[in-house]
Amino acid sequence: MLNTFPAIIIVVPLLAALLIAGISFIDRRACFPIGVAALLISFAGAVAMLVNVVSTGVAMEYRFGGWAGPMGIVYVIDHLSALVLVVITGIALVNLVSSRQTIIDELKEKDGAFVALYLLFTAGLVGMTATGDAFNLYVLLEITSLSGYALIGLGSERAPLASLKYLFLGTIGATFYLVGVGYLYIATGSLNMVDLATIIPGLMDSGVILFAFIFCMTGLFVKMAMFPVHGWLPGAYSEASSPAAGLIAPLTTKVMIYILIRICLSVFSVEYVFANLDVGQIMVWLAIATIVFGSVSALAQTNYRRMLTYIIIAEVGYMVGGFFLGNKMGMSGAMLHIVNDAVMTLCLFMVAGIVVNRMKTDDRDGFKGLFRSMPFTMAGFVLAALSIIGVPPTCGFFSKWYLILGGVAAGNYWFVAALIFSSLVNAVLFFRLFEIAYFEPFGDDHHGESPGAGAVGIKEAPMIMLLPFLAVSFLLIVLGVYSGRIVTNIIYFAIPGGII
Amino acid sequence: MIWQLDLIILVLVIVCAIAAINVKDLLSAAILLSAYSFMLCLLWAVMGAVDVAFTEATVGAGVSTVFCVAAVFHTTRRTKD
Amino acid sequence: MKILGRVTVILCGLLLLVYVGEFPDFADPQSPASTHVSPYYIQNALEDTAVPNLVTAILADYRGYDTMFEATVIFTAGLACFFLMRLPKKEERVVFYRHRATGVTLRIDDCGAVPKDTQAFHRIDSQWVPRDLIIRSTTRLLIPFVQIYALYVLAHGHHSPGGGFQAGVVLGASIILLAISQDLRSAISKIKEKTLGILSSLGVLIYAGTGFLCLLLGESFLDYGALASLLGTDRVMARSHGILIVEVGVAMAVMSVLIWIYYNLSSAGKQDEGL
Amino acid sequence: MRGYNMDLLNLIAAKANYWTYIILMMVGFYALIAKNNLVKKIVGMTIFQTAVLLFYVSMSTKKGGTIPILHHGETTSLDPGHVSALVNVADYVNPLPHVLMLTAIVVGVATLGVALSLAIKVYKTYGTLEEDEINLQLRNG
Repeated sequence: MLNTFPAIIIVVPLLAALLIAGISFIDRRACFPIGVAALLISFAGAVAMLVNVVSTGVAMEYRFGGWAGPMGIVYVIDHLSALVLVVITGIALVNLVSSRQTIIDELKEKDGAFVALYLLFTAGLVGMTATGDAFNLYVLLEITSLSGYALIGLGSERAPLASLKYLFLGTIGATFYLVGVGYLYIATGSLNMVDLATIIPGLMDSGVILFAFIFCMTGLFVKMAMFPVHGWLPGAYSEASSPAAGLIAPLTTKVMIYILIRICLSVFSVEYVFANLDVGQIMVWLAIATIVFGSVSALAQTNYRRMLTYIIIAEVGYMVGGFFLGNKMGMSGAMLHIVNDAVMTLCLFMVAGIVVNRMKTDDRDGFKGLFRSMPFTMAGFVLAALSIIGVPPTCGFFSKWYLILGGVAAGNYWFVAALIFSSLVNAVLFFRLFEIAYFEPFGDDHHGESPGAGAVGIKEAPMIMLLPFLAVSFLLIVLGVYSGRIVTNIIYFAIPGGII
Repeated sequence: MIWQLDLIILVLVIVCAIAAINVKDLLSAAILLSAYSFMLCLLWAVMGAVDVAFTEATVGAGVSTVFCVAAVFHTTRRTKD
Repeated sequence: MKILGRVTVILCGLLLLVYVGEFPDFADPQSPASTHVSPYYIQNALEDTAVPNLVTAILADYRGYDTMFEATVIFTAGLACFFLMRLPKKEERVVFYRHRATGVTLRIDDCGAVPKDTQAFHRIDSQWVPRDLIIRSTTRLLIPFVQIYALYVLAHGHHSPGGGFQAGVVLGASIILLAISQDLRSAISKIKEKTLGILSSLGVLIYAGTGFLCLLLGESFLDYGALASLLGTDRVMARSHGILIVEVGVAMAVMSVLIWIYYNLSSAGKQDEGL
Repeated sequence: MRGYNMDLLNLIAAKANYWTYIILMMVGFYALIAKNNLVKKIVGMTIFQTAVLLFYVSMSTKKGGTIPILHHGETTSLDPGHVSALVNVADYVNPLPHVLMLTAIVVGVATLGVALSLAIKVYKTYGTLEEDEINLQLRNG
């Protein structure tokens, strides 16, 4: 039974999405429960696979259609992909449950189609993480992008324009990746990642493989919004509806970075990327530019969600820089940061969802006096902010700590300086928000409520939004405490032998 | 695969593509895109890719053009560049 | 902005052109692409799946999982267009009616309920075009044969070029031809949006469901050999029948999605007045 | 002299497909970046995606290879095990890129459909498809 799980965790959301889309034309009440049930099964399957992979230490393999190796499509679940699968399905589940009320309010008749697109997006991400076939990854990338364009396109008044810009750049990125796979195929004749890894060492100096690497990297950089090609991300994530932003923002860029790591490690071997091409130095400089750009432009934002999008761009710089440092500490920091950053971003976007649901604005002064009127939400918000800044009990600190150790070990002090600079800027950003939320009186510009009238009525978010949010913010601390165990048991197995 | 025929089709494909980009009216851009797809379909057939030629003819030339024309019907035909 | 665009494009183009020399030359049978994996397909496809058309064999069996997600991509596009474009049903601002006898046209602004089936008036689009007899009669003759051809393409996917996708597109094109030649409302009366939504998800469900059935029968996902016990044939013929079932599902999905996108695109979501 | 320019022509003819693929890709890429009108960008995007098709299919051709459908003549005896010896690989074009390109064409149409519906929605809110006019409205809107 366990060896069919790689197929089940992706087929169940797919079948559920198709069922929901069909049923949404008959009666829409059944859509939401089916969606949650499918994500629950997928999450349980991912956790079971993680436990199995960690206990047996052997990567799980699944052959689709019964065909082996380069002939058919094979899924390979190793340590890191099992961990990322758990993160994806978990975040999708929590975000769907917590945004039930917003879906009903904002998308009246289209909630069936929304849940179906939501599940297709998650199935695409799960497939991308688990696949062992380069072209299959392109098809799943397209499913994720298309459902992402639709989820973002129905948001605020400027959402269609932002989604169209995202579509143009997303198509450029995906097509570059496809051309990269084409260059790989013309040089080696195979599409299976394991098969490619055996052939590529023999063609180390061929220009076609070099161009395949350049195309794949450019395509992935466009899809994960690295510095020069990040134009689509701020508009897309800040104009989307809050359930859609809660799903897309924490996951897309992190899974793209996971794919970058998987392609660099298991397709182009480590020797090719770091020794033959020696591309690590340039990429770290690119990552430093991304971190500095993301942090500085986050300072200039007055809209809360837009500020978060620039912080996401800076976090992308952390992970790419950490990976391309080329040493064990840097890589494990980057891999741990994928998990931590996904949970942190989910937490912050859930705060945005709650504030928008309660205050109807995601501008900065929507936070006025929220400490008194929404104490639990603000408690979770403080935890998430501390984690982004990198304060010890929370998980953000530990992954940043590994990244800094990696930077020092690699002797790249500019990268360490960029990390510290970005943490300080995050501190400024969030303490500015604390100051607005805590000191400024609650409704001085809200008509109706008299300012400072003793105990302002505590208007907390509805329970269904608040409980998952508090659970996730508590998870930040749990992840922080257990980060040492996560790294030793899971992440050190994911780093190939050649890295010191 | 007579390479002269191959070259003529390739040149026509490039001409259709550049024309579809630079023409000022969106409706004729849609029609040129359809012509471009037909040329490509001819190219696939010459190169022996019959399934791809069939799909390109129906999907690329047929349905894409209908979608483009339907979209232009709801927006403008006028473009500045 | 334009100069920057031109410079980057010319730069990338030159860089790529320089490296074209590294490619294996154009059509040599010994290039890595033609000697590593594809000889297995060419030699064993007939033996494994009893399907002479190699492209259909690879499409639906060796890489059938890829094609399932391809059908999901087209389904996602249909759902996305519906999700983005579809306006709520009740926005009925301006309605045109024409009195059949006298030919007088009435323009009614945000009217209440107008009796639908009166013989005296018939509803017309805002860009109403007099019905052209030639177009109507030729399309009425043409559409049945287009659909028969599509079914032929679907059924002969194993032996001749064609298959699920091509058949689905041709079927969709026949209904779109009906919608263009007459008007969108007559096409909608023939195939409602609800049937399109259900049909498109049903098509991909057939594909994924067959795969899941193979999983339930103990083999790996999408391994049609597992259907041998159900279909009562040996494993090779079961694979060939499995490919046919899957092609039918894909054709159904592609047809309904293309019509669905056309309905939403040509009426910009209102689904009453089209192209 | 004649012999010389014959193999020069063959050289050009041999790599002509790859050159065309690069030229088409750059035309589409230029339209995507530099064009001002949104629907023109969509046209450029379609050309950009179909250029990759040309690259994959020109990778799959073989000199003297026919279409990838096994003739009935030489494989009438359908008993497995005996058939594979008969089929000569060099006779048939490489079928794998054709399968990949069926997917790429379908993805192209799907992206085109979503892009056009977004363009219609943008036109509904801003009244124009020109990028600079939209930015003007955003700045002072």
